[in-house]
Amino acid sequence: ADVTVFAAASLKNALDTAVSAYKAKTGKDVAVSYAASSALAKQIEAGAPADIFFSADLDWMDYLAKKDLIDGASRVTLLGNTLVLVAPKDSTASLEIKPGFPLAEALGADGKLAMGAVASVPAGKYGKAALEKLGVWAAVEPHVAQADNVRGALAFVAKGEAPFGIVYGTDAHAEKAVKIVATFPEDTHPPIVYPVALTKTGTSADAKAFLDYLLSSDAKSAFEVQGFTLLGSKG
Amino acid sequence: MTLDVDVQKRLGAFEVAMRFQTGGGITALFGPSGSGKTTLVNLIAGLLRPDKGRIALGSRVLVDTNTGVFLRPAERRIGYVFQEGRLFPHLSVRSNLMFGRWLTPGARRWGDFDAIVDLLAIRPLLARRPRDLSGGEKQRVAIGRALLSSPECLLMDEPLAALDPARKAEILPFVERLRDEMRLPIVYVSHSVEEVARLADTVVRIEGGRVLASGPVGEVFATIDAEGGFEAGGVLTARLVTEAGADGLARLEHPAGALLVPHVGRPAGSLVRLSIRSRDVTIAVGEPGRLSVRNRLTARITAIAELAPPDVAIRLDVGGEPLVARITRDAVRELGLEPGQMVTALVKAVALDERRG
Amino acid sequence: MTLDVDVQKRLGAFEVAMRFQTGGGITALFGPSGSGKTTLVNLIAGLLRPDKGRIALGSRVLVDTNTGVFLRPAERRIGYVFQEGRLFPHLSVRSNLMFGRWLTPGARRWGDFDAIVDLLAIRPLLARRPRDLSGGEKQRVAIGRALLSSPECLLMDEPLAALDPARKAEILPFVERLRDEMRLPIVYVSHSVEEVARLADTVVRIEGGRVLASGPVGEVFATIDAEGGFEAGGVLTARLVTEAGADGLARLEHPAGALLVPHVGRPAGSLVRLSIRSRDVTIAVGEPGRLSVRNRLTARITAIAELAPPDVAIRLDVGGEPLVARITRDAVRELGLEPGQMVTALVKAVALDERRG
Amino acid sequence: MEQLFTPEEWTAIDLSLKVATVATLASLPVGIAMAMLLARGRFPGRSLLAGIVSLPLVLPPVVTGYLLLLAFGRKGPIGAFLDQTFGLVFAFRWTGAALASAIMGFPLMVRAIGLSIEAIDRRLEDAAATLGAGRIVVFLSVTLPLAIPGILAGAVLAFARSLGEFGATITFVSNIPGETQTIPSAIYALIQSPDGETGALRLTLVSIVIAIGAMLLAEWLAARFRAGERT
Amino acid sequence: MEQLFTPEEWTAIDLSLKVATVATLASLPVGIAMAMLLARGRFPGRSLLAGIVSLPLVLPPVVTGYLLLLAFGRKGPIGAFLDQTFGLVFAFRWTGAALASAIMGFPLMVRAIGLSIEAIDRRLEDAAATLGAGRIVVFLSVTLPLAIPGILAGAVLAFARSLGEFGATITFVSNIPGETQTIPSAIYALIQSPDGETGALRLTLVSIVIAIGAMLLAEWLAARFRAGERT
Ligand SMILES: Nc1ncnc2c1ncn2[C@@H]1O[C@H](COP(=O)(O)OP(=O)(O)OP(=O)(O)O)[C@@H](O)[C@H]1O
Ligand SMILES: Nc1ncnc2c1ncn2[C@@H]1O[C@H](COP(=O)(O)OP(=O)(O)OP(=O)(O)O)[C@@H](O)[C@H]1O
Ligand code: MOO
Ligand SMILES: [Mg+2]
Ligand SMILES: [Mg+2]
Repeated sequence: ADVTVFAAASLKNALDTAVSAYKAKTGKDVAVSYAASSALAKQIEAGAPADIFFSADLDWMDYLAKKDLIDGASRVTLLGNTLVLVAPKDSTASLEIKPGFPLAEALGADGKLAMGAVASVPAGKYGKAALEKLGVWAAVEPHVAQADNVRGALAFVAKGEAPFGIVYGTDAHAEKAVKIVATFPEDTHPPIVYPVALTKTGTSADAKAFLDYLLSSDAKSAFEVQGFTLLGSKG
Repeated sequence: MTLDVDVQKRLGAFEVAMRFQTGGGITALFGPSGSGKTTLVNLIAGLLRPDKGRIALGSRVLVDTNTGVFLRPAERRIGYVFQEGRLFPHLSVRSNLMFGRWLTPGARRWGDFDAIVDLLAIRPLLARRPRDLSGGEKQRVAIGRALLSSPECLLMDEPLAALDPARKAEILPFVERLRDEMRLPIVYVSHSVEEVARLADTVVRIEGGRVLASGPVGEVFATIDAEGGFEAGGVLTARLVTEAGADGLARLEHPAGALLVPHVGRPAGSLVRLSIRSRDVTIAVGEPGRLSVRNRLTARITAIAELAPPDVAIRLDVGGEPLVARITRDAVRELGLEPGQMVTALVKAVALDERRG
Repeated sequence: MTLDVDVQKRLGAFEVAMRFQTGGGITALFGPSGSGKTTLVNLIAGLLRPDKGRIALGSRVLVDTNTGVFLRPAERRIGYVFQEGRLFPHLSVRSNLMFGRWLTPGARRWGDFDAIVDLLAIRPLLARRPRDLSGGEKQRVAIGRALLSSPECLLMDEPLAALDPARKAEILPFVERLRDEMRLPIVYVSHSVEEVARLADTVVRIEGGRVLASGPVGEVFATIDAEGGFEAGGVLTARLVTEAGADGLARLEHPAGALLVPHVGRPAGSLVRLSIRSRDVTIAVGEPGRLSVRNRLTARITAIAELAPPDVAIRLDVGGEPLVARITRDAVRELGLEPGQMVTALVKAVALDERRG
Repeated sequence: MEQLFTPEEWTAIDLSLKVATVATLASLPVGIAMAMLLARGRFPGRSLLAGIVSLPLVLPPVVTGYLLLLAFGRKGPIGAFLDQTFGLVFAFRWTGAALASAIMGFPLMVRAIGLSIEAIDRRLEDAAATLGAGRIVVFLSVTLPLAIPGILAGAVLAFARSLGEFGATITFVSNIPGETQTIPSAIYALIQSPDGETGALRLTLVSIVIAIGAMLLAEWLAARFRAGERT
Repeated sequence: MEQLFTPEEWTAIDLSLKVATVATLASLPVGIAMAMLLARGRFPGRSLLAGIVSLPLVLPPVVTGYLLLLAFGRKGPIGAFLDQTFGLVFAFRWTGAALASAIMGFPLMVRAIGLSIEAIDRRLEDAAATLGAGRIVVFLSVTLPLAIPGILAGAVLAFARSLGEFGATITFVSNIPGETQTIPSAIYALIQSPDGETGALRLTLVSIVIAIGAMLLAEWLAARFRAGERT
């Protein structure tokens, strides 16, 4: 491939669309390796042939930046996402997210709140932060079922195993078996952002060209269709 | 208990088609290596299914392909001493021996553990595993294991082949006692003419998967011998007159003369069967000199058959029973023997194995 | 080639401590079940290591715990016919037979594949797997396999136990030819007195892990018999006068008288050894009369030993060689036999197995 | 020792041991029966069944976990049935972790046991039958003891697999500390955070120690068994 | 057929087959040697070695992958050495995926082969020795053929494991289409995307078909071998 991108798995749909559009336009071949941001970061640290790193959170981008493995000048926080509370499609639950809202009560004695792992998976970390900020974490914590990624959490809700889940807005949009009960206000959690950057080895013109394409308006629709918000600002 | 066999079975290119009937007691299967003896025994045990045919033990039909009856081995209550031991490697000798016993309801058990262990001289081995036994020791344990399962019929495939003469001499009378006291029908495979002549009531001669001859041991052996290669002479039935005294010899009466035999262990008056090997018979014309040979039977020559030189089989009528002597052609010529002639058949006393009738 | 054994070995509670030497030819190991025969053979083959001691075959030291020499089995060039076959289950009979042959450098090979296959009558089995062979067939293949590895010494652990008399009669002369023509030292384990008497040059009597006696077959057997339980009589050495003619009898000359024996197959003038079983010897005092017995030897009674009643062992000096006759005590009394007396020993011609010296 | 691990880690260790042990012991009878069926049975579809048994090995663990969720979840057909009939719930419970572990280790167990069963000399079973042993007795007294090497090996493989199993478990029953967070789940969570490596390393060592302990136990049992065969 | 899968999926299928085949075949000799060593060797540290061989089973695959990355990565000590000495690179190549697969399947392979080796009647090896076979010939002509059931079972287990292996592979060599994206990695990526389920299902079925094919092949070989033993 002309360009190799290491991208967080949650970006797959959007990025695949962008890549095929790019390929159609330029004839260049872009290979994307989708995995957990953590795994990708460590691989880049170990010398992976990645030209571009597209992370699902700031932590892992910072991790590489600290090790001087990315080209800081090229770093862009490209996408934003929302955090939502979802329920199975046939659920009649309605909750309004506000400080002290009765999530634990809504879960009942036996119901689980499906989330990404709160210590490691970005969506889990954001969710935990939000619930803490809203003052319900302590009550909810015993009910939390942590999945190893957002898709796992979504599946628990989609299959009706868990009455509620916290996932990204993009995931909730695409999954027809769940409905969004409410969206977490942006100020309840750190910004959900997807930074992208060239790696220190990604110095080819092709890599730069593809990154530029991602930042261009041509790529915009591919991301927006999936429910991402385009931030596009450097930093 | 009669054993009724009429079976067909194909194993690879080898075809078995055997039919015979025995009247209980000990049936010897006798035939060259690869003739189908083990195959037949496996059919009786139920380890092989006949392609066609029927096997019945007394009134119990073990298998009948016509009616679809097939008793599984475990249901047949037939003890089997395998040609190759087949001891359970994970069990001690004691557990091997007790295996069948544990599975036998108390009411059907017979035989005494200690007596059998001592007879087979395997007491020192009880705590061992089969792996640490010698060839003969394994075979003895296998015999014990089959006996202690209290079978109603016993199949023994060359059970004594790996044993020394002294041990054989101890076990053979025990096998006879099983037949006589337990009335246990026994199918006995052996290559030893002596064993067969001594033990068998019925002999089934097998070759190439077929039955060449079957019938009482005397008859079958007399024919075998005439054909050469074997050494069976015949079986005589005599009446016990006095049991062995200090000299160790029992006196018997036979139409053709008196006979001396080692201890018989039966009441006076009993009919006793004696097997005689053809090469142990010497023929005398006229009065023999002073010989150490004890038994002198009046005999008439019924036929003279040439065997491979230098041997000749002299068929004799000994008080109405057939007996074969195997001597050299040279002797026939020198003594001028011919059919119809009256002679004396000399049989060394010690060459007589006593058999119970 | 001499075999020199002086070993100690402990197996569980069983202790072997054996020491003997043989002068080549066929050495028979003879002893009851569990006496240590197989253990000894395994020590010679190198499958067991002695705890202490030395084994040498001619000038080759196979193992010596003092000097730390231990030839691995593959280096010993010793063929082993196991008591339990041990055929390779994954190979055809043909490949089993060829296994050792493939591994033998061309220059060291002897024996003809086809000849051995025919002798053992296993040609129809060549394409089969061991699993589909009968007990005797397996044993024959095992014999062939060991022979075809062109060994310089042969260990045979009860090789013929599973075979019928006719087959045995074919294989025994072949074993003799191996000794005579190939000059192959052979260690032969057998429970059959007849086999041992016929084959052995040296007999090693083993019991409880020790050597009770070892030496030439005549000497050892004469002792054994005096103790009872066995039937070996003795071994006589005679000179061949004329080979067998149409009557199938060869004439031999022995200091104690003329002897008639079936075909010998050796040039006139050769010395021939004949083994005689004690129960085949009849004793006559004075003129024996007109008997079918061919061989009459002048003998002097050297001793009379009581065996278990009714038997008595009469030790004879036959032209300077020992021979034992087994007769009844009754006969001793009636004939008035006593040491020093001159008698005639009658031996049926057909009872003589010819042995090469 | 107490200070070596956080309480949460202790809980994970404890739970992993429980899950692995229960998964192994509970699947053993089924594994033996299945190995017997596959090694001895001659029925149409035998190869298919063998294939199905091996599926958890072939599928990515996450897929297996997802299928388990579909089938054994509270709303899944089997899960709902078991819940209503026996009150047996797997979803989000340690029992679900054990089920996932058992299923992931099952193909390993069945293969190992099957190998041992196929190596048994069936003439010994015939011999037992002539001694009056019916099929069940033959199985219990001859086949089973002679298959012990395979049974032990199968149990060790399943136990070890269970200690390392992660994808199917977390997908099926998620990662609830104290309920379904086994050692691998804990390790995974640690690995995903930039500074979790030392914690992951400590827990990894615990896994190794437990697994080696289990292996030594199995070897000791096998040696005892072999010694039994010999002396 | 062509339309059944996207070109990327075809690549993944192709790669998975290559990776599983190479991993299985390349690790077979090592697996046999290791099984022989563990089954027959009597040396101090034997149990420890057995434990180490089993590690990939015990550790969460992600950990194994991570350790591989540390050791065999371009900057890892072994990786750097192999690269400089033999020009052999595992990192982020399909060879790395094969290495990860081989390592994950290794404990399964070794156990299965070991079981078969332990079941061999050593008296047959003795018999071969008396026929003049030295140790190597005994091994090649007796031990190895008699261990065939275990070798086949071990190969099938390793092959199947390779088809399902995901955690170690994706962690070690990432998920690069055409180079390191095997079927399970592709399935993982598909599962991550909202409408990837049907794609995942299709690939899952491919895995199953390949695995069942491999199993049938192994059974056919085993049957041929057994038939050989019989006729
Ligand atoms: N590993 C062992 N542990 C304990 N005892 C053993 C072991 N191996 C053999 N023995 C014992 O050593 C003795 C000699 O065995 P060996 O096999 O040499 O006898 P053998 O003379 O060949 O007998 P047979 O004629 O019955 O084959 C036997 O009593 C046997 O039980
Ligand atoms: N599965 C089989 N396939 C082909 N041939 C077989 C099979 N099993 C046995 N045979 C053949 O059938 C014949 C009879 O075998 P069987 O074991 O009954 O002989 P046997 O009379 O017991 O011989 P032995 O005295 O040597 O034990 C033999 O020639 C043997 O090779
Ligand atoms: O694969 Mo991620 O890092 O949970 O979006
Ligand atoms: Mg047989
Ligand atoms: Mg022996």
